[in-house]
Amino acid sequence: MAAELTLQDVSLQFGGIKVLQEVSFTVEPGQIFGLVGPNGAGKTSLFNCISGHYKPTSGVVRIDGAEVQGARPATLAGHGLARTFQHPALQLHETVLENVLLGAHSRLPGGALEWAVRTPRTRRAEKELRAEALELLERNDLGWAAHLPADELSHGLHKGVELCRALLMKPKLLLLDEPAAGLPHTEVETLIATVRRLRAEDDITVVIVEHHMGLIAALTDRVVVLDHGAKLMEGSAAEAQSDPRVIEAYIGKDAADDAA
Amino acid sequence: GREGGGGGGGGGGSASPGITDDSVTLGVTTPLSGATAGPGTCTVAGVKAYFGAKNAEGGVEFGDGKTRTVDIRALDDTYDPQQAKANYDQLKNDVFAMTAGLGTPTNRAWRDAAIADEVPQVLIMTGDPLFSDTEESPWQLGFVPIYQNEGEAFGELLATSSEEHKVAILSQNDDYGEGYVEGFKSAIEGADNIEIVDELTYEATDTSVDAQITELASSGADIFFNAMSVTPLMIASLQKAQQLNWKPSWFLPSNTSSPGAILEPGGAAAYPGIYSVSFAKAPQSPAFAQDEDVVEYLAALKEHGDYPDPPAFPHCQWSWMIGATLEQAFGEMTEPTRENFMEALRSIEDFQAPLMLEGTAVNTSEEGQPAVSTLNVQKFNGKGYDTVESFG
Amino acid sequence: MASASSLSTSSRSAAAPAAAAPSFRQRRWVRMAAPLVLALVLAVLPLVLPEFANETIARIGVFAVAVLGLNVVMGYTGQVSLGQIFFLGVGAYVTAYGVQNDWNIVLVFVLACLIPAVAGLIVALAAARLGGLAIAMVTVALPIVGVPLAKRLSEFTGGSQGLSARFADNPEWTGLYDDQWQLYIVLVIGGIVFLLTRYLVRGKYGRAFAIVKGNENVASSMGISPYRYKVLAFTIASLIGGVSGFLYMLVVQYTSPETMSFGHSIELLAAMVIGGAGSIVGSILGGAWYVLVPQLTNAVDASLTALLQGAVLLLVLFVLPGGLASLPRALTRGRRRSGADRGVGAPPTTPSSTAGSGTAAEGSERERQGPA
Amino acid sequence: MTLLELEDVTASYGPVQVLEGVSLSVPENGAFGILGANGAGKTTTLRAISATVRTGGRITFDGKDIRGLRPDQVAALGIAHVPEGRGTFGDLSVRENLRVGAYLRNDRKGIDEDIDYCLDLFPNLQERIGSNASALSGGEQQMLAVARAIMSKPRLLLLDEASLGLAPSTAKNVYDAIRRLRSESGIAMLVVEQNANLAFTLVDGATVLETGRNVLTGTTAELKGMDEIRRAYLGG
Amino acid sequence: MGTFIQLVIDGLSTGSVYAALALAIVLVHSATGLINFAQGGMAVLAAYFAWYLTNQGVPLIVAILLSIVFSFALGAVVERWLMRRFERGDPDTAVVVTIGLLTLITGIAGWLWTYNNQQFPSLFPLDTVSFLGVSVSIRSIGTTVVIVVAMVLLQALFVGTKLGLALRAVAINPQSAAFSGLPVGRLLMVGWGLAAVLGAVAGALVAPQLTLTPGMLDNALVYALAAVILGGLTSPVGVVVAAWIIGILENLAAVYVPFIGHDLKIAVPFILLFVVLIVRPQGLFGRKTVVRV
Ligand SMILES: Nc1ncnc2c1ncn2[C@@H]1O[C@H](COP(=O)(O)OP(=O)(O)OP(=O)(O)O)[C@@H](O)[C@H]1O
Ligand SMILES: Nc1ncnc2c1ncn2[C@@H]1O[C@H](COP(=O)(O)OP(=O)(O)OP(=O)(O)O)[C@@H](O)[C@H]1O
Ligand SMILES: [Mg+2]
Ligand SMILES: [Mg+2]
Repeated sequence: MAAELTLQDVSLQFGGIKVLQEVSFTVEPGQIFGLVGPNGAGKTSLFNCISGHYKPTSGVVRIDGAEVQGARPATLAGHGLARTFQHPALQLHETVLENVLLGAHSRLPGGALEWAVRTPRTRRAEKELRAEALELLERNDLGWAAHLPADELSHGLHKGVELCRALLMKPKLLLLDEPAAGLPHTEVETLIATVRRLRAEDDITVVIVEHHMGLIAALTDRVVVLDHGAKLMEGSAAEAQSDPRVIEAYIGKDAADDAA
Repeated sequence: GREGGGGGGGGGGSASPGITDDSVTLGVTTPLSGATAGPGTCTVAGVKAYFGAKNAEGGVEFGDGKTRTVDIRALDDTYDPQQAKANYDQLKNDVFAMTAGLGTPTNRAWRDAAIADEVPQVLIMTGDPLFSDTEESPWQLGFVPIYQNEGEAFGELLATSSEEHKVAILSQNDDYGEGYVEGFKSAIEGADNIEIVDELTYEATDTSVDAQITELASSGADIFFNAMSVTPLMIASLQKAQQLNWKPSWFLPSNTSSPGAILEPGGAAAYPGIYSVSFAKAPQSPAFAQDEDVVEYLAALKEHGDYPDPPAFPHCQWSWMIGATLEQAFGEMTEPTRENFMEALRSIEDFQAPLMLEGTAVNTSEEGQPAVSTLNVQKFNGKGYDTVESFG
Repeated sequence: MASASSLSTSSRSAAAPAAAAPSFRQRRWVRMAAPLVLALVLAVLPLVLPEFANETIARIGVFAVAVLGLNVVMGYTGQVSLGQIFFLGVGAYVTAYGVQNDWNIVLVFVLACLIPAVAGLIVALAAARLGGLAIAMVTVALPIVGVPLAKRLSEFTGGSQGLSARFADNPEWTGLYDDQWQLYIVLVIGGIVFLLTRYLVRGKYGRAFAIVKGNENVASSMGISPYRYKVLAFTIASLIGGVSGFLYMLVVQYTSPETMSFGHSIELLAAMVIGGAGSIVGSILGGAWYVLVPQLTNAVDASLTALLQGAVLLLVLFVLPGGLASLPRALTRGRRRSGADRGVGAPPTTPSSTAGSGTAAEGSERERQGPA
Repeated sequence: MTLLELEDVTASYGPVQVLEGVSLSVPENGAFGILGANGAGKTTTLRAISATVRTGGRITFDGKDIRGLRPDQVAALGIAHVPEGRGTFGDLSVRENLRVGAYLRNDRKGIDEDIDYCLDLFPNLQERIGSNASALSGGEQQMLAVARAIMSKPRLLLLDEASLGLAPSTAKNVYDAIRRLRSESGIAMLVVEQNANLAFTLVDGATVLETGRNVLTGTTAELKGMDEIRRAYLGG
Repeated sequence: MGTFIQLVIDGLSTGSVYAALALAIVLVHSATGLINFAQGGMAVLAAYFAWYLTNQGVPLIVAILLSIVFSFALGAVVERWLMRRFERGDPDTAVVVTIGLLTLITGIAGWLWTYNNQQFPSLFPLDTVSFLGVSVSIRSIGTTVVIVVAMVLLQALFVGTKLGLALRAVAINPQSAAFSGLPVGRLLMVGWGLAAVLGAVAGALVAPQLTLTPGMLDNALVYALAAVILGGLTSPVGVVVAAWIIGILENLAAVYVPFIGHDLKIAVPFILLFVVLIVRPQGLFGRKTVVRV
């Protein structure tokens, strides 16, 4: 079941810096939701508040109606939240497959003792998820790299590995932080197709932070624009792109012309 | 051991391991690196020097009429019991006997094994009484007086004093310190002129005992019984008490009372009396500068012991005496077996080993006592030590 | 010039490795047979080796288990623990106490595992909040405080004189010598511990430990609570430390406060790194290092052991920064990689381990690079 | 005059060779681009120049062969590299980061002026001047990396996806500023950029890499005119 | 009361010994990101060097100055020919290398100069001054003053100078540092050299008190490390204050808390450390490092 995400007056402060100021919005189940805004607007921080890596100074975060602000990331992950990071964080010396398998953690049954004695249950589960991970990599054009150490992959490909890792968690709510950064044009199109397919097949809610306006326009049902930690506007991607405030604060006059 | 106790037991004179017609090998496990390497190195140097000199003369004469050279195989155990046991395992089938090693836990670690294997573990440098209990330790014999004896000797001296005394005690937090204190207390029991006013401990690994000295100084004691085995801490104590203007009479253990290495840098001359116990001549002491024993010993130490400097630790002297005691036992051996050796070793009486002070002697047949159990109480005279009979 | 149609994504497929089928089959065959051969060798070895060799191998087993425990908490999970020797010490004391009081030996073994594990759990519940050097300093307190504590609790520990306990005299029916019997026990218990640990650090838990070491934020977003897994790893390490303490008593038959002196903890750490951090084989090599190097330096010159040990350690790490376990990898790496992909024009194989010698400046400057 | 010239350059990570022969040249005060798919070898080409991978072939800067120099020696020649990913000093403040960038300079006043210039260029950094770099947002760190390179007053700027993670308007500002630097101070630049639209506003010519080789080189106008380039890189 | 003050003063002077070593550890850490277990060993070697020179008739102060020069070279050589191979690898390996170095240095010192305790002449007279019923040796005062001066210099180096900034930058990100033209290798050598100099000063200060042996600073090392973590790895002032706190608290706890006593007093700094770290993971004076996701 795709999850519903609601933020209500979420604020976050570090020392004197107001990173988020009373941000509220709702992401409907099954939506692909965009989060855009200038650098330092607080997009990643907002993700961190949702995923539990930051605790909002005030405000409420609800996933499927349950208040989760302040819950630990691991707990939230266990309840169907997955995310990628703006700066890919892989285990560089492990193979790509091992990296992706990490996403299967919560889906693998059994405690430490069971794994130490290798009960048939754990062996079967490991085998199944390994196959699933390989298939996932294959579907994302990374099958060839499955057995290479992650540090032998170029930077741009790390994003894809991270995405696979998050997908193997089978999330209800997926947060993607700049998934298209560093991808060439053709890959962005593949990414768009992938996310669309995800929603269609897996019944999942997706929130995307991205500076690639083409991707935002093509993919999202709705966007929120942040500026200096506050919500500037909410609406469709097209509305956002033509909103003068957004153009002023974010897209830039010329760029808006270019895109037009 | 695979011999299943055959080591020394083989009846009728078949030779034990480690001994041939012209040589005998002795094993040592002792700390040669780490915190106790200073005295540890000495334990090897003295015995090596002794037998080095003998070998240069052709060897040692055994009771069976053969002359054998004596080889020493020394291994470093860094004061780690496990390593000591490993060293023992390595040596046990190649050496005739184990000797001279320093340390209580390191010797205890393989005591049981030595008994089971019937390997002599003799003339070792620990004041732990267990090793001199013939019942419990049939294949063992300590060399230096048990710690209790040293403490007792001083306590007895103090009990003869005609004055009232307040005693402050500082002791190392292990069997060494405990033994000293126990002996001292047992000797002053019933002496109503003596009162123990404060009693503290320290760890051998401490970098400073300033706090203890400060606390003890405030007790106003006029006698300071300091059962301390760590050289720098002993020097620091002597300095610190002066700094606090606390000037008691001191008692120092035999292994931390070296005039050159401790008393002089510690400024001991400032105190009314520094007492220690000893059974060995201190080579640094001017009184023995021309002593024949001392001259011979120092020369051999340099030449055969690989020990260039004058030793700062008495262990060098002790292990020299161990050499002489062993030679004594060898001279009584009629069969080249470990059993026969133990018999010979246990029957030495009143042997005045070289470097021994007048009034002390090696006596191995005394029940429950190590090879040396007689001690002289000495008083520091500014340069060396004089033997004293009474306090004051 | 290449045709333009290949411009987009072709560079990735070009790198696909070409797995060679026969070598794989061969490897599988080896994989099946190797454990059997190994087991057989280990079963026969104690019978044919001389006494001292058996004793030495048994000692290696003891410390290999201790290093294995350290590897679980540090090599795999990244918590610098300077307290491992403490758990060995506790295990040894529990064993000695139990044996002296004539408890059933199985019960003694269970307690020698459980008591250190519980102690480790309690320590970890508090210490696992800390990271990096902080946890190192907190764990170093264990042996440092443990030594005087053992002296103070002399009722149970025998104080500074320690405890002796012999409990592994061979039963009559075996017809074995003591050293053989002891070695068999060490091999069986140690073997089981190694096997279980090996499985544990392969699958779900191994990956979790690794990501906790690598990046706690990522770990937590995968549903892996760094705190819980650190506590788990620490507890397992303590338990394994307890097992090694039991084996220590079996082999050394004596324990005293010196057993757990802080210096040994440092030596265990060194043994782990030299064997190979985060490696099962490395743990065995680390145990071997711990036991054999003092033996070796003693044989060369007993009065220069410190100097020699320091020199050997530096030499080995200089040549093999990844530890002894990385030796085969260092030797074969070049061939495997250059053969697997982008075979064309591969440069002559240069094991990275030799990069630092000779033109050290250049070599190590390079080592430092790679994606930041 | 050619400032930087790569002739048949190869490069490898350990035993893995990833550049199979790359040639390109950047004229004095010129701007040249490198395009290519992920893993094509763009970053590696820049690393080859700044001596952080093992290389073969010829790399000349200002007529001198610079192969075999150390990275800092390359930098001292006036080549500033803005690396891929986070190239900042996390535990130093923003101001300290900028000062480190000016390490090779000794003109106190000039440095202070340039710091002000950079802060002007990136108002975000101005706001966070005292914070540790590690606290900055992804885009802010990218700005800082670019600013640090500018602080060293280089003769050649190596930009590895400098617009990565920057908001569209900020990316544009950065490119505007770089263009200004080029015309005002005569800096030359070698630019790796996935956002080819943006890159083409700056560079005079570019090369396309594929599995470590040049497959296509041309002027901006030529490349823009090619269908396959438009399809693969410009989304047209 | 007199005893109390005396114990505090004693604690300060013991703490200064730890502080001396701790400062050197902080310097290497700031400049290379490593904890150098061999720091004490290198200091001991420097002290032996000075001691050897004084035995050859060189005046003490000259001998110490020469040993400082020697130490700088030693530190630089160790970095260049040994540590460089490990600096960007697994930090655990580098730490173990420093442990190996400590063992080697101790072995060399024992081999060259035996394990006997050697008397190291004191820079300061052994006299004491008394006030308020408390006596302090000139030596303690001198040691403390030198430590404070070293601390101030170190703090100034880090916050106020280009060299200090460059040293820190190299430790944090050597690659970016090289891209900015910082001679990474040379700076690392300078960092190690300077730390060794600090160590040499520490060695000369404490050798008269501890008497010179190869393992002279082994026991102090643990305390110094505790002070480093307690004070905060990045702060020279912090570690000196922490070292003093440790010295004083240990004494007071031993005397006034009977349950702890002198045998368990070593637990005190670690309990303190633990409590502080739970509240302030960066230590008393340390800068908090932000780890962003
Ligand atoms: N440290 C490394 N070890 C081994 N191979 C590497 C390493 N770094 C990169 N590679 C390989 O070198 C090739 C070129 O990588 P490079 O980083 O130069 O690509 P790129 O063109 O910059 O790609 P991207 O657009 O993703 O940044 C890739 O195939 C990559 O897998
Ligand atoms: N842990 C932290 N400590 C201090 N400041 C922080 C912290 N986390 C975020 N900030 C500040 O909050 C602001 C918002 O950061 P955030 O990473 O959320 O921005 P962003 O919208 O994701 O920007 P970008 O598009 O550049 O990634 C930044 O100015 C950043 O410096
Ligand atoms: Mg962000
Ligand atoms: Mg790249």
